[in-house]
Amino acid sequence: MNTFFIYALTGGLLSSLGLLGFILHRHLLRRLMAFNLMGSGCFLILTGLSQSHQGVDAVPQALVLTGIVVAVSATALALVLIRRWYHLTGQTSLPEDVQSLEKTSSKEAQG
Amino acid sequence: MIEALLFLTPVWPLVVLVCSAAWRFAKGETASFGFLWLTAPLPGLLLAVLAEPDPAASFLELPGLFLGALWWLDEVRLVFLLMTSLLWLLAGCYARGYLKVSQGAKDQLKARLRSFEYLWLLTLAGNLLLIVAEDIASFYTGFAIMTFSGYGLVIHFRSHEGLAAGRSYLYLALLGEGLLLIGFLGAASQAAEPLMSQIPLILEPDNSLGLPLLLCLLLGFGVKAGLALLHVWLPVAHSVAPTPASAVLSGAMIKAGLLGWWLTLPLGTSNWPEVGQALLLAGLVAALGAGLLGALQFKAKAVLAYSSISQMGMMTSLVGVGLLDFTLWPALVPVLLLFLVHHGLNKGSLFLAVGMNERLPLRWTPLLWLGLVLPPLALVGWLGSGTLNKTLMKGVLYEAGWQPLVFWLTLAGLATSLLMFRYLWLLYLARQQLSQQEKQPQKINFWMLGSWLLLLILGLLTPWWLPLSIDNFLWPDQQGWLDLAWPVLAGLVLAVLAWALTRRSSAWQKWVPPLGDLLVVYRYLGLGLLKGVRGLIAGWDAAMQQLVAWLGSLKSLGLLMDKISYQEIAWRREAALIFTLLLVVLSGLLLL
Amino acid sequence: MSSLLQELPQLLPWLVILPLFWALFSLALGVLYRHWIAGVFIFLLLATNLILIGQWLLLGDLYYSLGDWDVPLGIQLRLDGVALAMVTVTSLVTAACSLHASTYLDDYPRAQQYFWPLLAFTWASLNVIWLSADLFNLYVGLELLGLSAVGLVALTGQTEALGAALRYLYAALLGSLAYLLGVALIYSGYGQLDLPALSGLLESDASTRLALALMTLGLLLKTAIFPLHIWLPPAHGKALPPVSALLSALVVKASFYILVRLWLEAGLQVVVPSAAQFMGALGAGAVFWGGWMAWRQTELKMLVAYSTVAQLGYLMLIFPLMVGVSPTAAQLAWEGGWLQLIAHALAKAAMFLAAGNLVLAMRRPDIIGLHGVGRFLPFSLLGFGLAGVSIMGLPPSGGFMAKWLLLQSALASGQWWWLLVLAGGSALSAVYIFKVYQQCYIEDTEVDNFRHPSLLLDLSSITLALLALSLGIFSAWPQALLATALSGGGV
Amino acid sequence: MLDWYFWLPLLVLSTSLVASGFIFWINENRSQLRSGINLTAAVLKIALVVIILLGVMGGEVYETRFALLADIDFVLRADALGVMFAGLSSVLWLFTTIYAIGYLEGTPNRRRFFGFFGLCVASTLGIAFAGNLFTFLIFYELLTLSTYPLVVHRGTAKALRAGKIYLIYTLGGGLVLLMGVLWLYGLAGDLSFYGRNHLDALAVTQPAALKWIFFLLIAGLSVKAAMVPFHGWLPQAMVAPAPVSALLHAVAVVKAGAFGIVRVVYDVYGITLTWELGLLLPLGIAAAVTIIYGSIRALMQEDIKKRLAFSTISQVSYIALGISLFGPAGTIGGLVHLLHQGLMKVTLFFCAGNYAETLGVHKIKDLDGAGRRMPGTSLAFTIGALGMIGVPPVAGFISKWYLGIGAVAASNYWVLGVLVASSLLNAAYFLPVLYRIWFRPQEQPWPHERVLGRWDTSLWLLVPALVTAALSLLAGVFAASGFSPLTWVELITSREYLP
Amino acid sequence: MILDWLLAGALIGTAAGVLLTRDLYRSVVLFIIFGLLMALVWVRVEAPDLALAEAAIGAGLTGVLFLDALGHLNPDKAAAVRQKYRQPLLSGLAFLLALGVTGLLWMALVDSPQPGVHLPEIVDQQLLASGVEHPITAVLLSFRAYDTLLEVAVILVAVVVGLALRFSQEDQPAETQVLSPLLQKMLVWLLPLMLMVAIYLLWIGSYRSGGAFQAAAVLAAMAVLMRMSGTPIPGHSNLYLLRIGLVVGLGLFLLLGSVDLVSGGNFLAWPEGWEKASILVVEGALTFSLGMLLFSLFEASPAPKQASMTRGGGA
Repeated sequence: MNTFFIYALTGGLLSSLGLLGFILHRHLLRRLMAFNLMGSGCFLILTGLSQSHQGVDAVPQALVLTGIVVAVSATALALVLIRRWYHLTGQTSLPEDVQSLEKTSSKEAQG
Repeated sequence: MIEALLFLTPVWPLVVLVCSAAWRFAKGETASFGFLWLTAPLPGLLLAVLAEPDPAASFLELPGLFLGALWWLDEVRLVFLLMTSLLWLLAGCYARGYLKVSQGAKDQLKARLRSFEYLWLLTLAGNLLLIVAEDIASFYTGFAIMTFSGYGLVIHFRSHEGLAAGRSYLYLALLGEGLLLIGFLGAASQAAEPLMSQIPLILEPDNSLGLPLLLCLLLGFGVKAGLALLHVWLPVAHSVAPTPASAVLSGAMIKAGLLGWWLTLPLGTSNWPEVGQALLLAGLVAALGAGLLGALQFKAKAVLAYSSISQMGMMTSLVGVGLLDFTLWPALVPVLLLFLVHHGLNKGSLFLAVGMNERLPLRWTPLLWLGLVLPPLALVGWLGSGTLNKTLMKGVLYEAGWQPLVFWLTLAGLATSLLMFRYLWLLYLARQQLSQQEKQPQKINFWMLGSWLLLLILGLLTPWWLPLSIDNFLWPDQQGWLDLAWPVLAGLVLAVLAWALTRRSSAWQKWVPPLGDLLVVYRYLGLGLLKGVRGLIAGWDAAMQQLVAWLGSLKSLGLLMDKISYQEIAWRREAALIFTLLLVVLSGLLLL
Repeated sequence: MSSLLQELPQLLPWLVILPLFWALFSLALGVLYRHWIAGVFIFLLLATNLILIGQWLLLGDLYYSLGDWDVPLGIQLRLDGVALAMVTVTSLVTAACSLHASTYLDDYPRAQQYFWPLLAFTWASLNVIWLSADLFNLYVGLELLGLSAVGLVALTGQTEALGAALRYLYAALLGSLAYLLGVALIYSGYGQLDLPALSGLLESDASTRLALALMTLGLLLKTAIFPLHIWLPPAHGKALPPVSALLSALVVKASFYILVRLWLEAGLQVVVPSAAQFMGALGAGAVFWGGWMAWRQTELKMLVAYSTVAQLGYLMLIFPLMVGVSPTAAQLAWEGGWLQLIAHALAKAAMFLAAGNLVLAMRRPDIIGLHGVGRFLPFSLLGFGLAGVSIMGLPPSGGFMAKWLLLQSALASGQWWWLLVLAGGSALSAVYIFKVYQQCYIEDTEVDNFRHPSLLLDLSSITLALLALSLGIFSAWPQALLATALSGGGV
Repeated sequence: MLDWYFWLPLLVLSTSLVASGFIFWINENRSQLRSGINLTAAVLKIALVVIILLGVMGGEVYETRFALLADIDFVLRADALGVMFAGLSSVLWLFTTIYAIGYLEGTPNRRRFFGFFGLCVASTLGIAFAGNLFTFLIFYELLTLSTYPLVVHRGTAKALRAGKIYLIYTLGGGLVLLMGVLWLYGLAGDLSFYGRNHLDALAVTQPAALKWIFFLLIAGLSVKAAMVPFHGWLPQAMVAPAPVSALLHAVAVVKAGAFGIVRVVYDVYGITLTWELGLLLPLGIAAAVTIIYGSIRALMQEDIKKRLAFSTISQVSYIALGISLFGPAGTIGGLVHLLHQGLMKVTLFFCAGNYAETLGVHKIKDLDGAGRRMPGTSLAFTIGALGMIGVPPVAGFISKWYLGIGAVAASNYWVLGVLVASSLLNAAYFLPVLYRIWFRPQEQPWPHERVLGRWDTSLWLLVPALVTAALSLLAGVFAASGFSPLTWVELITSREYLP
Repeated sequence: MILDWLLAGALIGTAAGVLLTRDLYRSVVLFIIFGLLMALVWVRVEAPDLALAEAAIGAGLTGVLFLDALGHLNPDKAAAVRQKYRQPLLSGLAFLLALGVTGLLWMALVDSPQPGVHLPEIVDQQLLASGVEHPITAVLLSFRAYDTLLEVAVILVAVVVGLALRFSQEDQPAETQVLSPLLQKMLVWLLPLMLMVAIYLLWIGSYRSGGAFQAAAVLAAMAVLMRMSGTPIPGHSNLYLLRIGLVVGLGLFLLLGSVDLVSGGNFLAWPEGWEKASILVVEGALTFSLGMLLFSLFEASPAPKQASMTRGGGA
C-alpha cells in the first residue's frame, strides 16, 4: 500500500461514482461532468496503479496527458452539440427523454 | 406394295383429315363428305383383299414410330380388317347421304358436321391402326384414338340424351382404358418384347401377375365388347348416335374389344378354368338377359344395341370356352370369325335400315320391307350366313361335348328372335307415323340406298366371300333346321302374346328398366363416391381454415411484439444502465 | 514487377499520412478545389493500397516501427492479411462514398467544406485502427474515429441529426472510457501495450479478466451490439447518405476489429467458453431484434440502419465459434466472420447510398413513397436490390459465402443452435428486404413525379453492390488473405 | 487462350445473362431492339446447346471450374442429364420469349420483365449445368430471386400477396436445402455430381445422418417441385402473366426442383445407395400422394390457370415417382416426363393465355364454343390436355408407359394404380374443358374480346402454342426415333444410371 | 500518507458533490474545484506535468467551457421541461451495479500482477537517443509521437465540428462578451506575463515538466480572457489566417515527421542529428496551433462577415 496505490483506489471509486452519475443523470451537462469524473478516475488508475508497481513512470504520465487532451476535446465537442441542441429544441437532455415526456403527456391528453 | 398399303391403312384417314382441313382453311366453308373423305378406308380394304394372311409376308416395321412400331397381318387380323374397312366404307357412303348439309344450314350445324367429318376419320384411323398393330404401343394408341374420337360421334346431335349417353360412354371407356393400361404395362414389362403376341405367353397360371393382368385385360376389352355389367354404355350410346355412326360402333368398334381378347388372352396356350367359367356365364347372361331387356325397348336402335350385347354375349361365351379348354380353340377360331363378320355386317345393315326407314319415300316401302326382314332372318339363323354360322358353331361344340352350351345358345336364339320382332314392330310403327306426317321424304338418296343394299347383300353372303380356312360349309340337317326353327316360332308366339297383352294398356311401360339398365345404379354409386370425396376435401379445407385462423390469432402475438418494439425508446434512456449490467455479467462470466 | 515491389519502400505509414494531409489541405482551402483534392488523394490512397497488396503477396505480413522505436517502447504498425483486407475495403467504400458525396452534397453547400476534412480524418483513423497493434494507440484512434463520425452525423445541424449525434457521442465516450480503463489495468499489470507481445503473456487473473471485460464492453458499445445498439439506428438513419454508408460499413467495424484482435489473438487463453457463448447470445439477440425492428420500420433509411444492427449480430458469432472448438471449426469461423464483415461493409454501404438516392428521388423518407420506383427509377433501385441480395445472404453474394462458412463452422463445432440463429436471421432479413422490394412493384400513378438523381449517385451505389455480389464469386481471394492471418496470428 | 471446353458452359449461361444486361440497359420504349436482342440470344443459346449436345453425345466433357472458397469449387459441367434440361429450357425460352413479346405488347415495365426473364433462364441453365451441390444451390437461389419480379410483375395487391407466398415457400425451401447441403458438406466435403459411390463409406458409419440429410435435401427441393405439402405457392403464383406461368410451371421453377431431386438421388447418393437406405419408397409415396392430391384439387378449380397449376403439381411429381422406382425403366419414365411435361404444360399455358388475352376468358365455364372462335389455340390445347391425360400418341403416354413398366419391374405394383387413377383424374378435369371448347355452342358473348389479326389471335401468341403442341405430339409419335427426347433419355440412362 | 488519504477523501467528496448538488451552477463550480484538487493529486503522484496540464486544461479550460455553456442554457427555459425522475427500482439497480463495479475494480486493482517488462528503465536507456532530456517529452514526441500526432488530430476534429455547427448555421448564437473594466485593466499587465509563461513552459519542456500542451493551454487561456474582455485579438477576424493557424501545427508535425521517411528513413523518426531542433520546432508550432485550437474550442464564432464569406465560397 503506497501513495500511488491509494490514488489508484481513489481512481476506482471515482470511476464507479462517475459511472453512477452517468447512469442516473439526465441533464446533458451533468452527464458530461460525470464523464469527466470518470475520466479522471481512469487516469488515476493508469498512473497510480502502474507506478505502484514500478515507481515513477513517464509512459503512463504521457498517456494520461494525451488522455486529458482527448477528454477536453470530447468535452468541447459535446458542449458545442449541446448548445446547438438547446438552441434548436430548448432541451437539455437527450431526445428520447424528451420524447418519452411528450409521449406520456400526449397520452394523458388523449386519455 | 403391301408395306405401303399397311402404312397407308391407318395413315390415309389422317392424310385425308389434314387435307380436308387444309382445304377448308384455304377455301373457306365448302361441302363436306367429299370423295376424298370416302376413300379413307380404301387402303385398308385393298390391303385386306391383296395381302397374304401371313405375318412373315405382310409386315411393316417402323422403328422410329411410337416405341418402335411393328404392324402386320395374320389370319385373324385380315378378317377383322376386311370386315372393318368394308363396314366403314359403306357406312361412310351412307353418311354422305344421311348427313348431307342443306344449303341454308346454320353455322352451328355446319360446325357439327365438320367435327363429325374429322372425328369420323380419326375414329377410323384408330380402328384400323389397332387391327394392324402388333406392338403394344401402336395397338393402345389405335384403341385410344378410336375410343376418344368415338365420343364425338356419339354426341353428334348434342341433344340432352346424347350428351348423357356420351358421358356414360366416356366414363366406361376411361375405365376400360385404365384397366387396359395396367394390363399392357404389366405385360410389356414382363414380356421379352412389347408385342401383342407376347402377351398371351405372359398370362400363365404360374405367373403370379398372370391373374391380375388377365383380369385387367379381360375387363378392359370387356367394356368395349359389351361384357355383361360393363355393357351399360352400349344401348344409350347407340340409340343417340347418328345412324352410320351406330352402324360402325356396333359393327366394327365393339369388335375391337373382341379382337383385343383374341390377341391378348392366352387362348390356345393355357387354361384358366375359373376365369373361363365366369366368362362363359357372363356371356350367356348377356346373351339372354340382353334379349329380354331389349325386347322392352321403345327405340329401334336401342333394341339393336341390346341385340349387339346379346350377340356379343354369345361370342363371349365361346371365348370363355376357349379359356376353359385351350385345345378346343383352333376349332373355335373359324366359328368366331364367321360369327363376328356375319354379325358385324348384318348389324350394320340393320342400323342403316333404321335410317332408310326414316328417309325412304313411301313408294319404296315394299323394297324397304324386303330389305328389312332379311338381316333379322339371317341373325336368327334362317338365312344365308346365319344358318351356316349357327350350324358350324353347334357342330364344333357338339363334337367337343358342350351340349349344354348348345342348348343355352339355342335359347339365346329365342332371345334374338324376340329382339328382331320387336325391332321390326318398332320400324313398322315408325313407318306408320311417317306416312301420317305432312312432310314426306320425296327424294331418294342413292348413296344411302346403294350402300345399304350392298351391305345387306354382303352380310347375307358372308361365308361365300370371307377368306376362312374352312373348305366347305355344312348346311343343317333336318334336326338342325328344327333347332333353328323352334326358337323363332316360340319367339313369335311370345311376341304375339305380348302384343295381345299390352295393346290395351301401357301400364307395363313403367316397369321397364330405363335405357342402359344398370347405368342408373352406377350413376348413383358414382355420385355417392363423388360426394364422399368432396366431403373429405371439404373437411380438409375446413381443417386448413382452422389452422389459418389459428395462425391469424398469432397476429396478436405480433402486436405484442410491436409493443415491445416501441419500448426501444425507453431502452435508449437506460443505455448506460444496460451497459453496466452487461459489464457486471460479462465480468462474472469471465471471472467464474 | 515483383522486384520493383520489393524495392519500393514500405508504404504503410502513408495510409495514415495521406488522409491526414488531405484533411489539412481541405481544411485550409475550404471549398476551393475540394473535388480535385479529394480526387488526388483518393487516387494516391488507392494506388498505395494496390502496391501494398502486391507487397503483401510477395513478402507476407509487413511490420513497421514508427520512429524506429521498437516495442515495447515505440509503436509498431502491422499489416497482416486481415488488416490488408480491412484497409482495402476501407479504400473501396470510402472512395465510393466520396464519389457519392461529391454530387450529393451539392444540396448542402454549407456542410461541404467541413465534410471533406471530417471524411479524411475518418479514413485516417480507420487506417490507424486497422494497422495498429498498440492498445493505447488504438484508444486514440477510436477517439479520433468517434469524434469525426459524430461530427459527420451532426454535419447538417438539423434537429434529428443533432440528437442522434449527441446520443452517439455519449455512447462513444462511455465506451472509450471503459476501454481506457481496461488499457490502464493491462498496462499496470504487464508494463506494455503491444498486442502481439501481450498475446503470450496474458494470465487468467482477476485484473486481466476484468480489463478484458471492460474493454469488451466498451468496444461492444461502440460496435452497437444488441442491446447496446440503441444509439446506432438514429445516428445512421438520420445522417446524410454517404455518411450513413461510411458509418455502417466501416466505423462500427473498427471497434469490432479491435475486439476480435483482443479476444482471439491476445486473449485466447484468458477467455472462457461461457463468456464466448454470452457474446454469441448477444449476437443472436442482435440478429433477431435488429431484423424484427427493421421489419417494423416505415422509413427506408431507418430500416437499413436496423438491418445493420442485425448484421452486426452475425459477426458476434465468431466468438463462440472460435473459443474452445476444434481448429477446423475455428478456421472456418475466422474466415467466415471476416468475410461477413467485408461483405456487409460493401453491401451496406451500397444500400445506404441507394436508399439515399431513393429518398432524394421520392422527396419523402418512407417506404410507401417507393411506389412506381421500379418503373421510373430502375437504376436507383438496382443498387438497393443487388445489395439486398448480399444482405439476405442469398447466393451468389459475399454475404452468402460468409454465412456458409459460419454455418459450416457451427456444424463442425457441434453448436447447432447457431445454425438456427443464422438461418432465422437470413429469413428475417429476407422479410424486411422484400418488404422494400415489394413496394417498388406497386404503381399507383402513370406519371413520373420523381426527382431523378444524377447518374453518379446511382453508379457509386451500384458499383459497391456489384462488388458485394462478386465477392460471392471471387471469395477465394479474400479467404486466402484471411486464412493466413489466422495462422500468422498464433491461434 | 480460348479453351472451348472450359468456356462453353459459361458461354451458354452468359448468352441470356448478357442479353438481360442489355435489356436492362436499353430504354423501355425500344421494344423492337429489345425483341431483337431477346430472340438473337435465344437462338444463339439453342445453337450453343446443340453444339454441346453433339459434343456430349460424342463423349466430350465441357467443364467450367474455379474455386469459390478454399475447398469449394464453382463447377459448370455439361453432362448428358444437364444438357437435356438445358435443351428443354433453351428451346422453351425461345418460344416463351416469342409468346411474351406478343403477350406484353403495349404494357408497361417490359424492360424489367424481359430482363428478369433472361436472368431466370440463365439461372435455370446454371441449375442444369451445375456440377456440384454448391453450384446447384447458388443457381437454385438465384432462380428464386429472378422469378420473384416476374410473379409480382403486375404490381396488384393480389400479385404482391402471391409474391409473398412464393417467397415464403421458396426461400424457406432454399434454407432447408442449404441446411442439407451444409450438413452433407460437413460430412463428406465437396460433392461433385460426377463422382460415383462417394457416400458409400459414409453410409456404413452414419446412415442415420445420411437419411436426415436426404430428407432435408428433398424437402428443400420439393418446395420448388411443388410436392405436397409444399405446393401452396404454385396456384397463388398464377396471378403472374401467362408467359411467366408457362415458364415457371413448365420449365424453370418446378423443373428445377424436380431436376434437383434427380441429381440428389442419382448423382449425390447414387440410386443403389438410396435404395439400400430405404429412401426410395418414402419418396415414391410422397410423389404418389402429390399426384393424387394435385389431381383432385385440379378437379375442383373453376379458373383455367388454377386448374393447370394444380395439374402441374400433380404432373411434376411423376418425375419424382419415376426416380423412386429402382430400375432403368422408371428412370427413363421420370426423366422423359421432365421434357414431355415441359412441352405439354407450356402449350397449355400458352393457350390459357391466348384465351385470356383474346377473349377475356379466365373461367372454364366461359370457354363454351371457344373451339370455333379459336381453332388453332384450341387444337393446341387439346393436344396438350390429351397428353396430360396420357392419351397416345401424345408425349405424355410415353412417360406413363415407362413409368408403368418401371413400376412393375421394381415390383411397386401400387404405382400402376396411382398412374391409372391419376390418368382418370386428369381425364376428369381436362375432358370437360375440351368438351366445352369443342362441343358446346357459344351461348354468351366473350367477356372481353379483342380482334388480333385474321387468325385466332396475334401470331406471336398463336405460333408458339402451335409449335409446342406439335412438338409434344411429335415427341410422342416419333418417340423411338433418333431425335426424340426418349432417345436422349435412354442414352443418359444407359450411360450413367444403369444399375 | 494521511495527507494522501485526506486528499483522496476530498476528491471523492467533491466528486460526489458535483454529482449530487441540485444547483447546476454550484455543480460546475465544484467541478472546477475538483480539477484543482486533481492537480494537487497529480503533484502527489509525482507527475508535475500532469499537474500543470490538469490545472490549465482539466480545471481551467474545461471549467471555462462549462461555465460558458451554462451561461448559454437559459435556466428558466431549461426548467420548463424538467426531466421525469427515473423509477426508484431502476435507481436502486443502478446503485447496486455501481457497487458491483466498484467491487470488481477493487478486485482488479488488488489482484493486478507485477509487470514483467520495466518500461521506465527502457525509457531511461533510450532517453539520450530521443534528443530531449525530459522523459515525458521524449515519450510524447519521440517514442510515442504517433499518439501525439493523432491526439492533435482529435482536437482538430473537435474544432472542425464546432466550426461546422457554427459557421454552417444561419442562426448564429449570440456573441458572448463580458465587458468588465476590472478585467480589462488587469489584462494590460496579465497578458504579457501569460505570454512569457507560455514560452517558458514550451522551452522548459525538453528538460523538465512543461511542454507544448501546457504552454498552449496558457495561450488559449490568454485568448479566452481577451475575448471575454472584448480586447481585440490580432488576426482573429481573418478566416484564412484562422484556418492556417489551425492547420499549421499538425501540418508541421506531419511534414517534419515525413522528412526522414521521404529520404528513405522512418516515419516520425526525426532527422538524424536534428532531433532536438525538430522537436522544438514541432512543439513551437503545436503550441501556437494548439493554443488556437483550444481557444477555438471555447469560442469559434467569428463575426457574421466571415460567415457570409464562407457561404459565398461554398456556393
